[in-house]
Amino acid sequence: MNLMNAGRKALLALAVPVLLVAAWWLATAGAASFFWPPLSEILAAFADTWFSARFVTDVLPSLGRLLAGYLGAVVAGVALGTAVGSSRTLRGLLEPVLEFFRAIPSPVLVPILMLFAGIGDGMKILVIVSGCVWPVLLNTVEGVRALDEVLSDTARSYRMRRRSRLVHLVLRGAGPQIAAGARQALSIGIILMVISEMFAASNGLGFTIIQFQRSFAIPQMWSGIILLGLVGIALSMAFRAVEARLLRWYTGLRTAQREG
Amino acid sequence: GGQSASPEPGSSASGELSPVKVSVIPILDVAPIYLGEQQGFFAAEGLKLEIVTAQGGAAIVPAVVSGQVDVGFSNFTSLILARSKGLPIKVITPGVASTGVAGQDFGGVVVKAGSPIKSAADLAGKRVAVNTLNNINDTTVRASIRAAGGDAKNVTFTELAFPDMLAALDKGNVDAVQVVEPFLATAVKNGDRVVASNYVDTAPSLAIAGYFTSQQTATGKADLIKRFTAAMLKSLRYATDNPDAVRQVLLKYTKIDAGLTGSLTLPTFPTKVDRASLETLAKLARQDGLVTSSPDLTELVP
Amino acid sequence: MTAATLGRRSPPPAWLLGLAGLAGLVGIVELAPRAGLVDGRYLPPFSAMAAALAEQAATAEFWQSLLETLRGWATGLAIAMVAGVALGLVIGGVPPLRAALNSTIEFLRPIPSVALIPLAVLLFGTDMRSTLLLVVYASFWQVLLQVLYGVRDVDPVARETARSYRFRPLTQVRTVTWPTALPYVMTGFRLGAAVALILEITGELIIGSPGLGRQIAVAQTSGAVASMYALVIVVGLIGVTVNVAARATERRALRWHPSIRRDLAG
Amino acid sequence: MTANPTGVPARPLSATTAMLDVRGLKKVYEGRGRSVEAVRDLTFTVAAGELVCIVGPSGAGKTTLLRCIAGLLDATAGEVVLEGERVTGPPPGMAVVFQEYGRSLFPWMTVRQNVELPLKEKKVPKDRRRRLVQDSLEAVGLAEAQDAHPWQLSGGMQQRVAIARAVAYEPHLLLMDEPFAAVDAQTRADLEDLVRSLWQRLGVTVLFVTHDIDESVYLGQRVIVLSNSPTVVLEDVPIDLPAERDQLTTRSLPRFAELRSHVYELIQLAKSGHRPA
Amino acid sequence: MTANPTGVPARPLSATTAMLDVRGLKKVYEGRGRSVEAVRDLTFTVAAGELVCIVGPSGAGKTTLLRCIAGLLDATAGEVVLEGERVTGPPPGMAVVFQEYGRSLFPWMTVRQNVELPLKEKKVPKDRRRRLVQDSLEAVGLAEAQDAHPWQLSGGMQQRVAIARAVAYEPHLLLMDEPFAAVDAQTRADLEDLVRSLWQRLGVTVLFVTHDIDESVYLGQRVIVLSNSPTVVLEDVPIDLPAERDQLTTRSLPRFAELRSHVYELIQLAKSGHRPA
Ligand SMILES: Nc1ncnc2c1ncn2[C@@H]1O[C@H](COP(=O)(O)OP(=O)(O)OP(=O)(O)O)[C@@H](O)[C@H]1O
Ligand SMILES: Nc1ncnc2c1ncn2[C@@H]1O[C@H](COP(=O)(O)OP(=O)(O)OP(=O)(O)O)[C@@H](O)[C@H]1O
Ligand SMILES: [Mg+2]
Ligand SMILES: [Mg+2]
Repeated sequence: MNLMNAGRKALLALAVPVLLVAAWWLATAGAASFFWPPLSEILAAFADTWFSARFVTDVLPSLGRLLAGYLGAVVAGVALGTAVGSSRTLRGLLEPVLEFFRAIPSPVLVPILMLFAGIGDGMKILVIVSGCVWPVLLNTVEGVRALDEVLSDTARSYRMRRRSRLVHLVLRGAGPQIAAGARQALSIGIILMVISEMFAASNGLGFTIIQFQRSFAIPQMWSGIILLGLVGIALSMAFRAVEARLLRWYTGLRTAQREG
Repeated sequence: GGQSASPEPGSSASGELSPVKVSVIPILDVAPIYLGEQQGFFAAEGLKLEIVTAQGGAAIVPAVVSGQVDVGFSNFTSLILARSKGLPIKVITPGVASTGVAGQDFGGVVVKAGSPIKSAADLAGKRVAVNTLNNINDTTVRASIRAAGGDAKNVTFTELAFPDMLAALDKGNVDAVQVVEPFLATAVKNGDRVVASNYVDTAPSLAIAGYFTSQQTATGKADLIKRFTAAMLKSLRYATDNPDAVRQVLLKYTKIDAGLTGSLTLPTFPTKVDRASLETLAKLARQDGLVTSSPDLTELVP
Repeated sequence: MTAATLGRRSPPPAWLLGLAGLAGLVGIVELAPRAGLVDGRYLPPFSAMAAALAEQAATAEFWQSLLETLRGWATGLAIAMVAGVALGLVIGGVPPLRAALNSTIEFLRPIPSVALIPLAVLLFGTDMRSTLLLVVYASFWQVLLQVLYGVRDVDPVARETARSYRFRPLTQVRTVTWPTALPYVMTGFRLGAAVALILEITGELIIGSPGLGRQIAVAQTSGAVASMYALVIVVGLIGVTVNVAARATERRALRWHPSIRRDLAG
Repeated sequence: MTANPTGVPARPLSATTAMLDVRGLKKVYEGRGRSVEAVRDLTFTVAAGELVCIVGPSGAGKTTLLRCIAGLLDATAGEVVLEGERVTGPPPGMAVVFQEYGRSLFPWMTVRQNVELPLKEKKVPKDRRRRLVQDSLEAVGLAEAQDAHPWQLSGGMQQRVAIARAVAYEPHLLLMDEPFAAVDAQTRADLEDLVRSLWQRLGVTVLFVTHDIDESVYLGQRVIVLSNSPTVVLEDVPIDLPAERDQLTTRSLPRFAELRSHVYELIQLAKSGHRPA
Repeated sequence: MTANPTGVPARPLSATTAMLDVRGLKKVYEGRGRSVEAVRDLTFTVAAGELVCIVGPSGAGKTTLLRCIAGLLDATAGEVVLEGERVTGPPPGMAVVFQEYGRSLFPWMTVRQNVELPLKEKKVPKDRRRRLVQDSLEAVGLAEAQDAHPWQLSGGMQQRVAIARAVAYEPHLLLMDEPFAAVDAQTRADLEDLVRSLWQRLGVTVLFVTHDIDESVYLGQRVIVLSNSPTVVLEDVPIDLPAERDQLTTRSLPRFAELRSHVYELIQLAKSGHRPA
């Protein structure tokens, strides 16, 4: 029964990807287009390209920076978001400034960051933070603002201190929406990992992909894109495992009456 | 290239100009095409020039290959790379070349005034910024080091956009930067020191970039390309003859400070693709591992 | 008898605070280079940027570019919003569909638009459609994900109420799912709007389709630092304006929502 | 619906007229680690047009039972048969007043919109809809609050909106889960009479969960008393009071007092864990 | 706190011992277009250690009043003075049981954590905390549900968790807003006795909002009857029943019946719109 369920779930999860890959395979099989090489060629390139020393010299450093940047962004976004979400004055004061920075594209922002952070790993992590922080920040602000009034009144009436109100009420209550932001930030982080390596880089996954693109190694470039997608899937699976643990109450609450 | 006389502007005698779409990078190098347009060389060939700008090969090469634009502008190393991967492209006219005068070229390697680096040979073991890795600038800097007797193997190249280089140099993030105009003039104005002219060190008057089209366009629109070539050559010649006009036209399509244009070192605008330069670049590309085998240059430059 | 609320000073209005915040930013940008905290050659003081901006604003080219950018941005964002919301409601409302598409979505989301540039150019050349493709691709995911999370937030009692009165599926979506997801959608709009703007500018910058981004590219390659920042300021101000509009919409559309209720109650 | 010219529904005569048939209903809530057998075995029948009250200790599973009948929750075992058909989803013509009245109102709509929406879904013509909404809101004393949003109302007012919504819907099966818990004594009496008159006028079948024993006796034709969880039926008490009831006279009948103390004793038994043999 | 060896708090002797002083309280809810004068003018005093019940029609402003006293809501005019100090925010040592009991529990915590959290905040030592939590959950009959989350409980159980939380807190001011609305009759009686014993044991001052008139008379030393909205005090009814009360004997006293019908009449008056001259 349980096994069958798991089997069905796996089938459901795999059906679409399998179909899409098949479609891709067929569509490109005989194609002569230089920029759309056959999938078979891409997969061959994938093995050659990534199952090699490159994994250690390019992929791992990138993932390290990604993780550092992502975690930094989540912490910063939640911290700032809670502050901004809880205080109307602070929100009024900061929102336009934040919105201003939010609209600035990385190709313009990065040079400014380089002025302060140099061109090393720190700068790249900062670039990742500068992009990932927004979904977390915005969602945290909105989540904090949307807290149930009765719940915050309860906390006030029992005179919960600021710290425990933050821990036990604000962060947990805004949790579901923070999770939405953190989930958004995950794939943005991967994108910015690539972008950060377009500036002042000499190694990295993104750097390699851009190099392939510039040197017209198109199958290799595609294999890099596929790798990015796979990284995305892996990270989101890890994310969902964490989310499922932290938000178990929420899932229960939201499905309490639905399931049998 | 003989004078392709053009009294009758091709097929469009009615004044109806045939459009030709050209994708360029909005930098000093492409001043002749703007000049030529200004001077009416293209209209005289019955062409209505449509210039679109892009930031680099990532956008220009696919646009040319797919026929979305007719002609593109690119450096020769990129084109050698593309050709070696089998992209069907052809160079049709030259674009820019180095002046061939050491210390007075339009690009060079710059260090801070107080830097211990005195010559290209001293760059060994140092961090050098170039605008794109594994391309014309790092291969020529390596060539420059080798020419000066240094060890080109252990230079650490870092990729930085030209506009960001001087700041990085100032902050000490890198030891040297390879810049072109207008950043070279700015650097000199800042008191930085030119330690090598990498293009000059590579070959006497290194051809650097040119205009290219795709095989398909070259055969399918042979007449159009012929007329473009003619007008372009005229433009290059005009640019060579009128350096002041070049400085003037810069103000039109770039945002270079008007006070700076006078002090820019202009490149030369040759009218013949220098086969020897291309061979040199191809050799460097192979030597530095950009390509595994030299492409057939006769296919690239017929 | 004195009012019990006497002790509370009402805070200054939001727009005033916002202006103060921006003024603070202007102050920092003006003073930092002057005080030598950063090199004025690379980050010029605000006054220099403002002067460059005034100069730009006098040219027709600037306004033309601004218009092109706004047009591309608005078109892309509109497409992304409609597609994101529609697909989000469908996928979020049908759990098996969600399970089936999850991995595909997660695969596609992290593909950076920059990697897609050659393909976009291949398809559409260097005109605005290439940029549009990038804009839509990037902002679509932001909207979609927000909607998916929003749909998850429906109160089970509200849903059961709708079911027990046998609301048709479309009515359920319209009267229960949509209002619940709306706050998330608004956030999705704000996120998507900025991403769309960023991609519009980046696309123009790299591909060279017409717009402010191309102007920025020209300024960058020309070493015209003040002009470049002047243009960046314009981009940032577009972002600020969009947010003001989004907030205004929110105050109307979400009047019932605790976040707005609290604000209005004071 | 039983058309009944006298306005007084007859007691059910045989099982063949059964509107609702609950057979061996069992519900176990499965959770991580915590699995609760809320309802063990419930079997009873409700005839068409009957008004049945359900009482039982807090946590006995009354809400669970109602949700199963409404087709909102799948039973673990047993079945619910409504008008001859097994319930798998919410049946047509049913209205439910949820115990969580506050959460069952849509905060983004005004009071009027909340009441009107199900009628729109039912495709009631516009002017009739208007009248139904107006009448039902007046009946619960909320004619003035029509344009307010639910969160601008007091608890009791919210509850009355939920009642008005169900009343305006003119269901033929009405499930009410402690619908008067949040209103004052006088309003409660008025609403009780509203439910009875509605029931008599429309012949609707009513299942009414309440904690107020007087109320259950006053309202119902039968009172089903549930045991402690895991729940079974403790006793099905027929209420043999005259069909014509009113707050003053009915409540002062000696038989009323007898019945109410009988039910009260049953509740006490139930709470103390007593179960039928 | 009034230490009282007999366990029976004395009636207040003079205004100087006033614990709570509500003076000319007025609350107008301002909304877009809709401005509601919920409370017009409320003035009354509650002595330390007194147990006062508040009744009034649905929507009269009882919840509003309680929120003002709790310092959760700013009054439009007038003031609330607690132990000589004007209330501007929630005072220490106060516990509130909200009418929206369901929303006042933290859904991410278990029942035990919900009850324990305020004690942690109050820095009650660990073992004493354990005992208080255990005792209070047992007192409300939820010892078994400690590890469940609130959304896994029935309505009445949720309400009892909220009560347990307030009881475990050992407040000296206890505000309860229809705290027994969702529980069955027997549990209600038990909880009433729980509140009375707590009050007698700790000398806590209790304000108790209820719709159940019997309950208000049974529990309170005074019953304050509120008018219809915009609200004023209709009558402050002293309950001169013996201090020692129990469910059977007290409720069968003739004086009890008198008082309850008096309060009931007042409620009817209030509902019909009557206001004091
Ligand atoms: N979603 C759920 N998950 C787990 N257990 C649940 C859930 N809902 C209800 N229960 C359990 O089922 C039992 C019966 O709950 P139900 O809500 O049906 O009681 P009730 O009779 O309506 O009580 P009340 O009179 O207090 O409303 C309780 O023990 C409760 O803890
Ligand atoms: N947030 C609010 N905005 C606007 N009006 C409100 C708000 N809260 C309450 N009111 C209004 O104030 C009046 C009193 O409400 P309150 O909740 O205090 O009544 P109550 O006496 O507690 O009623 P009940 O017994 O039904 O709970 C009502 O008319 C209600 O509509
Ligand atoms: Mg219940
Ligand atoms: Mg109330």
